[in-house]
Amino acid sequence: MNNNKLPAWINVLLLPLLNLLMAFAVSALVFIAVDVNPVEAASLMIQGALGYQEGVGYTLYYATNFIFTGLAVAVAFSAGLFNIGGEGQAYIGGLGTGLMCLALDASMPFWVIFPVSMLGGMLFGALWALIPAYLQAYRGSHVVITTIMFNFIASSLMVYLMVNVLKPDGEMSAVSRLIGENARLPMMDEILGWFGIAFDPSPLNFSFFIALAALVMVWLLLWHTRWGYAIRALGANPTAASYGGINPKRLTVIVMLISGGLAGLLGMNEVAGYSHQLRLDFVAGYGFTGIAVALIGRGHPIGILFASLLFGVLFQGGNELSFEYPNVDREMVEVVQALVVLFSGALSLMLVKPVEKIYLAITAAKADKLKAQEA
Amino acid sequence: MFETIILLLDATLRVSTPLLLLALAGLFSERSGVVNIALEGKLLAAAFAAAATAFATDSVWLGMLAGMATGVMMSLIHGFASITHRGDQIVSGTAINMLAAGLTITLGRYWFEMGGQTPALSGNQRFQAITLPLAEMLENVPVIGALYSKLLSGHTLLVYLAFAMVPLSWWILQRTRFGLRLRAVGENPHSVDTAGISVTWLRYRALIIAGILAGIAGAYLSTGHAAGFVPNMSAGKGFIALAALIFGKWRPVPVMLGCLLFGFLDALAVRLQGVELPVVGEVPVQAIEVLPYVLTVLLLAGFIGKAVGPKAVGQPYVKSR
Amino acid sequence: MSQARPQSPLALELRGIEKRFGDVHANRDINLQVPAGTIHGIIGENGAGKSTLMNIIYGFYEADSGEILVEGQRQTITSSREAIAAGIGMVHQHFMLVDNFTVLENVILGAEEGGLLAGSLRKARKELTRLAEEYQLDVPLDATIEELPVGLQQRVEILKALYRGAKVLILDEPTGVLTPQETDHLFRILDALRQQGVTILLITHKLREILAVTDNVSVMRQGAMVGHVKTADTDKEALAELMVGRKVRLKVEKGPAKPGEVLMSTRDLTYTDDRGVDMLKSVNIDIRAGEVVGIAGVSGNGQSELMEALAGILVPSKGEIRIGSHHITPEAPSDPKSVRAMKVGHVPEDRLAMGLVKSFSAEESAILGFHEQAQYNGPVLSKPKAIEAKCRALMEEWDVRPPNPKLRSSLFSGGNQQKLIIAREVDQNPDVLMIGQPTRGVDIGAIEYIHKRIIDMRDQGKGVLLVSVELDEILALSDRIVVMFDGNIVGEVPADKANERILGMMMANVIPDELKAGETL
Amino acid sequence: ADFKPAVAYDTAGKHDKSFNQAVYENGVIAFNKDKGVKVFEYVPSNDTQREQGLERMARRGYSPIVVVGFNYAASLEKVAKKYPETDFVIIDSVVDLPNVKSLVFAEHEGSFLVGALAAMKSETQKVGFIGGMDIPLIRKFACGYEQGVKHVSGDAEVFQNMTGSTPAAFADPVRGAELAKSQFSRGADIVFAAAGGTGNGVYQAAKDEGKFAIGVDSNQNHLHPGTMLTSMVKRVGFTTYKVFEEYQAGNFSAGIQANGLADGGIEWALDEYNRDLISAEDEAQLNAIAKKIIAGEIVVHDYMADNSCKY
Ligand SMILES: Nc1ncnc2c1ncn2[C@@H]1O[C@H](COP(=O)(O)OP(=O)(O)OP(=O)(O)O)[C@@H](O)[C@H]1O
Ligand SMILES: Nc1ncnc2c1ncn2[C@@H]1O[C@H](COP(=O)(O)OP(=O)(O)OP(=O)(O)O)[C@@H](O)[C@H]1O
Ligand SMILES: [Mg+2]
Ligand SMILES: [Mg+2]
Repeated sequence: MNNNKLPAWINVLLLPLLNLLMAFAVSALVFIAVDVNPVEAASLMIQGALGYQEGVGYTLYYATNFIFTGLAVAVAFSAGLFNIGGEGQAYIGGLGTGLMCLALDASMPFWVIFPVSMLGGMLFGALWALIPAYLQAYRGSHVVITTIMFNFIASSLMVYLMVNVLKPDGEMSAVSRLIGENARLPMMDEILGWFGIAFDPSPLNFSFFIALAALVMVWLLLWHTRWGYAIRALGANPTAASYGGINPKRLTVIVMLISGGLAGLLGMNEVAGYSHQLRLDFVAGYGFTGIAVALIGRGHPIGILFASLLFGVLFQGGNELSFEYPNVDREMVEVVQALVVLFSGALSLMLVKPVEKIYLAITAAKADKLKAQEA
Repeated sequence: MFETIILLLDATLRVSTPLLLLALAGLFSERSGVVNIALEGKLLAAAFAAAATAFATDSVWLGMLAGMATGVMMSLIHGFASITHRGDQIVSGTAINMLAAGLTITLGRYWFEMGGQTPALSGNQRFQAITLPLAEMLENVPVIGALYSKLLSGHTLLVYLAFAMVPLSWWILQRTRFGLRLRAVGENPHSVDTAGISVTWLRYRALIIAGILAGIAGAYLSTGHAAGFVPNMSAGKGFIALAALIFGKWRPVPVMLGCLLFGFLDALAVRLQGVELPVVGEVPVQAIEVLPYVLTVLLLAGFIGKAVGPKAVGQPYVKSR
Repeated sequence: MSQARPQSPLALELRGIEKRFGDVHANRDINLQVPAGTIHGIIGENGAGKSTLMNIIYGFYEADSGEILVEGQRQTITSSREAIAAGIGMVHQHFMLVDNFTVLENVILGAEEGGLLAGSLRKARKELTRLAEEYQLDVPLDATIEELPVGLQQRVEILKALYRGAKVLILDEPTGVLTPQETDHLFRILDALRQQGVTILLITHKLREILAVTDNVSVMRQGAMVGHVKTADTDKEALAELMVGRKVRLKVEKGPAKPGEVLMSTRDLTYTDDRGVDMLKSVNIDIRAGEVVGIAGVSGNGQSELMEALAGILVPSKGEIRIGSHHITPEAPSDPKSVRAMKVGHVPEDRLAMGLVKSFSAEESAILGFHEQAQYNGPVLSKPKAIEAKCRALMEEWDVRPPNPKLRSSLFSGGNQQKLIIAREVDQNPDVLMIGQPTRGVDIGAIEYIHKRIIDMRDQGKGVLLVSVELDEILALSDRIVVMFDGNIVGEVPADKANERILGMMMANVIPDELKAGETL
Repeated sequence: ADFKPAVAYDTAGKHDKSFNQAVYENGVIAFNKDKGVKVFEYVPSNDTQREQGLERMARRGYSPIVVVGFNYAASLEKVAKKYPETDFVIIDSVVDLPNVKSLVFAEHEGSFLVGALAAMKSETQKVGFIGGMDIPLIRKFACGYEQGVKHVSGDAEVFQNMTGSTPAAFADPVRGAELAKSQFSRGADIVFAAAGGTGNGVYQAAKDEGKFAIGVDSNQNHLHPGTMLTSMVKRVGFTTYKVFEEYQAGNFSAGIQANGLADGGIEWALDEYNRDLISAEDEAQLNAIAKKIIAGEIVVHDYMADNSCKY
């Protein structure tokens, strides 16, 4: 994606923004097509997502999920692996978190359950990535296809477990029992309350801080450790990496484990943080949104943070919108999301050449002017 | 028992049909070097377009045309991103899947105000079952009669079309100029380019064929198999078809067998829901549902045979090397 | 430089061809006249722009400006299709064949008649049988390409061009992958084609071949044509001088070697690749302290595999490698990291594919392979300052320009990339340094410096293993020269007894008489 | 609280031709038409949105909030606790909180009736049942139906299939059709679908094969006249309407409200679309059975009482 002839600010800021704008422009057309005034809708979405405390809470709560899944995609991608299985890894990771909570809430205090459930989530998520990773590294099957398959396997496995194992007797919906208070993460309004700050209740919870910590950890890992060096070398040039003493197979497995572990953290937000029980489909496509987030964020933690916030706004604002407009539903947001993936991901190269031409023309004109002035 | 098996196989044919059309769609695009994880989205969009058009025009044929046109349009978007602009084929495929899931419901809700469904279709708005000649006469002939009149007869036109597409696809790939070039461009696009053939146009044509086939699959789903569109009615069929494509190692006849196997498993799973079997007891339906995915993973891992795709699949074509 | 107008009619003429790839000016104002029915050689260093020019003639690339005339007619050639129609055929440096197609299918691809294949196949089979007889171009028509050795694959490429009725045939470095016998056969084919009036453009680096088969030669340097001569009127030295723009014959100042103990050796080393081909066959070689061992050979005869096996990148399938007191066998294989720990440095042959990571900054590339060393790392986090300081120091010592550790590796010129890589390896003060193609695409000043440092290493008592396709370089630097052919070691010559003729014979798997006496073998 | 009614449908949406649609047409629309009061409506697009939707309605001061379907139970339990000032009504599930009214229905009684009708009408003496999600509630339908069939004809055979084990099983007409076809091929000539949107596939298959089908929840007789034998109507819309009416009048009470044949909460549908299919004597016999059930002379077993179908 990078173009040597263009300065960094164009590559890193302008081009992604232009891609995003195009996605939004096409989205506006879809809004018009269903009789919704896009300007009105946009302002309603922003208002609903950022205009009041609870809305902000929801926005950040969604963003928390996207940070986890976005990082999962980005870490794998920096090693040249397209982990499209964030959905399944997050699902199984959430199962891990939930199982730990359900197992320990009767006997253990929060300070034991918290780390154990977090590790449980990461471990389960990582394990779900292990088989595709192993197959990619040692048996040459492509990780994209196997992770897709594993998403479906995860979903069937969860249905089985939820319906046949975890559902309490007499419960009709496929949900587990609620986890105990001592297994739940503090909600943001509680946390801020400790510091005397009033904040409206919302699903935003302590996981948000876990997500921020994950961003920092991934940034440190990738750019400030020898392991990150190895990961990026593997992604950029596998031959050179293996010449440099990096074992590509082992590293592939390790990177996928990290990736799966990050996706697995989603359970902290969804299970231990918000719904306090295991439910069917709590991942709700966040794993796929992670792809969009990683693409827009260009695989960099700062970019991922902003992209997650953007999608948080879209999701929360979209809910708000569906509340106001009978014609609009969450699917509308999915359309916007799809267009963002299309323009920022698949069509990311489309604008490079034109922008380059314009930029070179402008600089050339400037140079001419300078010359003319000198003369 | 014989009766039960016939009926199970009968259902297998119906359930395999969309898989087969889709897998053949995938076959054309992947043999040309374009990974098609967008089958799911193309199917869904086409199913919606077909049902909506059939309802609006009271003609299932116009519905199918609309389905095909939609499949092609999706393919063109796919091609625009991944052929013309050399975007990542997986990313563009994912985008198309998301787009189809969102757009079908959004438009459906707006047009029909039925929560994303289309109204139920009937009469001319649907493909009707066809009774093959002599089917009624032969009905009572033992074995053959049942096979012919119960299993082979009594499906909609599209079922026969789907199975007819198998030898046709084989013939196109192996016996025609277009097929030769298509296979070549998926293996080594440079060889095609230096032979003076446009890689871009060839891949676009492959994608267009894929769009048409996915369009027919969609039309079958909503106007043949079911009687109308319901949200997310593709329900992962695109990915099962992809699995069947890998399972059949990108060759038409084995791909068909893969589709039949996976269709059979689906038909079986439907019937085993909550049923106690002798000896094994109640088999969790989920265990059968995941079999296509598990089998495909095992195959990919080389535990049962080896699946190696077209060499150039997934890579955007860049001239220099 | 202009070309005297030749007498015979021109098969091909180029006027003012220009081509840029971004900043790279690959072809500058190229003028060229090729008389019909001749073999026209084109030579030039790596990156001189030969392939680019040929690709323009073949319509694979479009020139920024300039004209192409075929048989005196101006042709607009913007695609291969138009080139083929104009009677131009090309055998690319990398073959353009579909591996799992049969020969027949490959030949008709793009030249089919009608929508169905059957007719085309029948016709092609007849036509190819005829061509095979006429030009000694036998190939099994129903074999798939992947079953064929490279020599036969190349014949398929030639057949493809002839089947399309090529009157001008371009061959881009056809002999790089061939054995001497295959090369001879190729040249007989080319001669036969010339007899039939086909015009041939032949690109090669090998001056001997140019002198052997061509009628005229054009020389390219840095994107421009710098000379056109009749082959009969020139010799190797003159051509070489034209090619590099200076007197060749490098003189490297060096004293006699003082070989010491064996630092690295192989015993019966065999390597079988993924396809099941033995690329190394029972290779025995010793590298001693204080000597430079050169490995000569036509590229593709196992030199690369030998180096990579020694470096731990390839796992041997039989035999043993000894490095100091370590024994590396198929059962106890090693890896690049462990080999580095045994104090072996490795400068790979292909710097862009292996030696560095293009998208990394120079400082990151400058620690590739050593990124886990304590000097660059704290307990968890790495030490960016230490990394930058090291890169700066290396850049200063080796005069890498621009001396900017933050610049992306891909933005340095080839010579500077190479200096950075060699600097990185030498800086580790290895006992054995393996170095492949040390000066490929590097300017003279840098070549001299690199050569001097290689000799310095030797004089400090290190063992040096040198792989190069440049015989000059091998002759200038080595104390002993080992020649490889088809995965075997053909023989070994002390530097003071070696010359191009002897090495050339050995590279063709012929033992010269003077060596048969047996003093060194 | 002020009267500011709202309805949260299940994910299947208010046009599922069945359960949700009944609430929509006979509850929301009818109430709006009769009383001129606008009812706020909400459809979550997936399970995770239920809670957010309920909270938002509660926060905006809606009350009572009618939630349609047992899938809401878990979410409602949390939200109702959080908003004790708001009144909620849940259909088909019991949430034991002071601000929640739970509307449950005697589906087994209605199913018994249509089962009896199926047995009277079946020529093959083989009838089918297709359920949606495999849960006790749907088993309750199945059990009542089976009893009704056996009551009329002890030898008749009842095939039973469930579509799946997740909420998606209520929205899968293709599977519904497949299941129906498999039952028809085994000889069934009447199927009863208690499967939400999945039922549409069942009815279509019945029509395609020239068999009979029995609708559920809403009166679905009009869908395919001549094919729909009758519908087991669970008058959720009517009951919703009643709840609104009571609330408006100020006499809302929490707790469980059971609705059955006796109070008109459950009935079998007879209208112009199926008039011709039901003979006068069948009608009379069915009404007689209904009377006996109301009178307690026939005791229909409720599967959910002991999670088994032993009668
Ligand atoms: N597609 C391309 N994009 C950018 N630069 C290119 C491209 N093709 C060639 N070049 C550059 O153009 C120059 C000439 O390359 P070319 O391949 O013509 O050299 P050559 O003489 O054939 O060298 P060799 O002997 O190594 O084959 C080189 O600097 C090369 O890097
Ligand atoms: N394919 C390419 N794409 C982009 N830039 C290139 C490419 N090839 C070369 N360059 C840039 O063009 C410049 C000249 O490179 P080149 O390799 O031709 O230098 P050079 O004069 O041969 O130097 P040296 O003798 O050190 O190899 C360098 O800055 C290099 O980074
Ligand atoms: Mg070249
Ligand atoms: Mg250079």
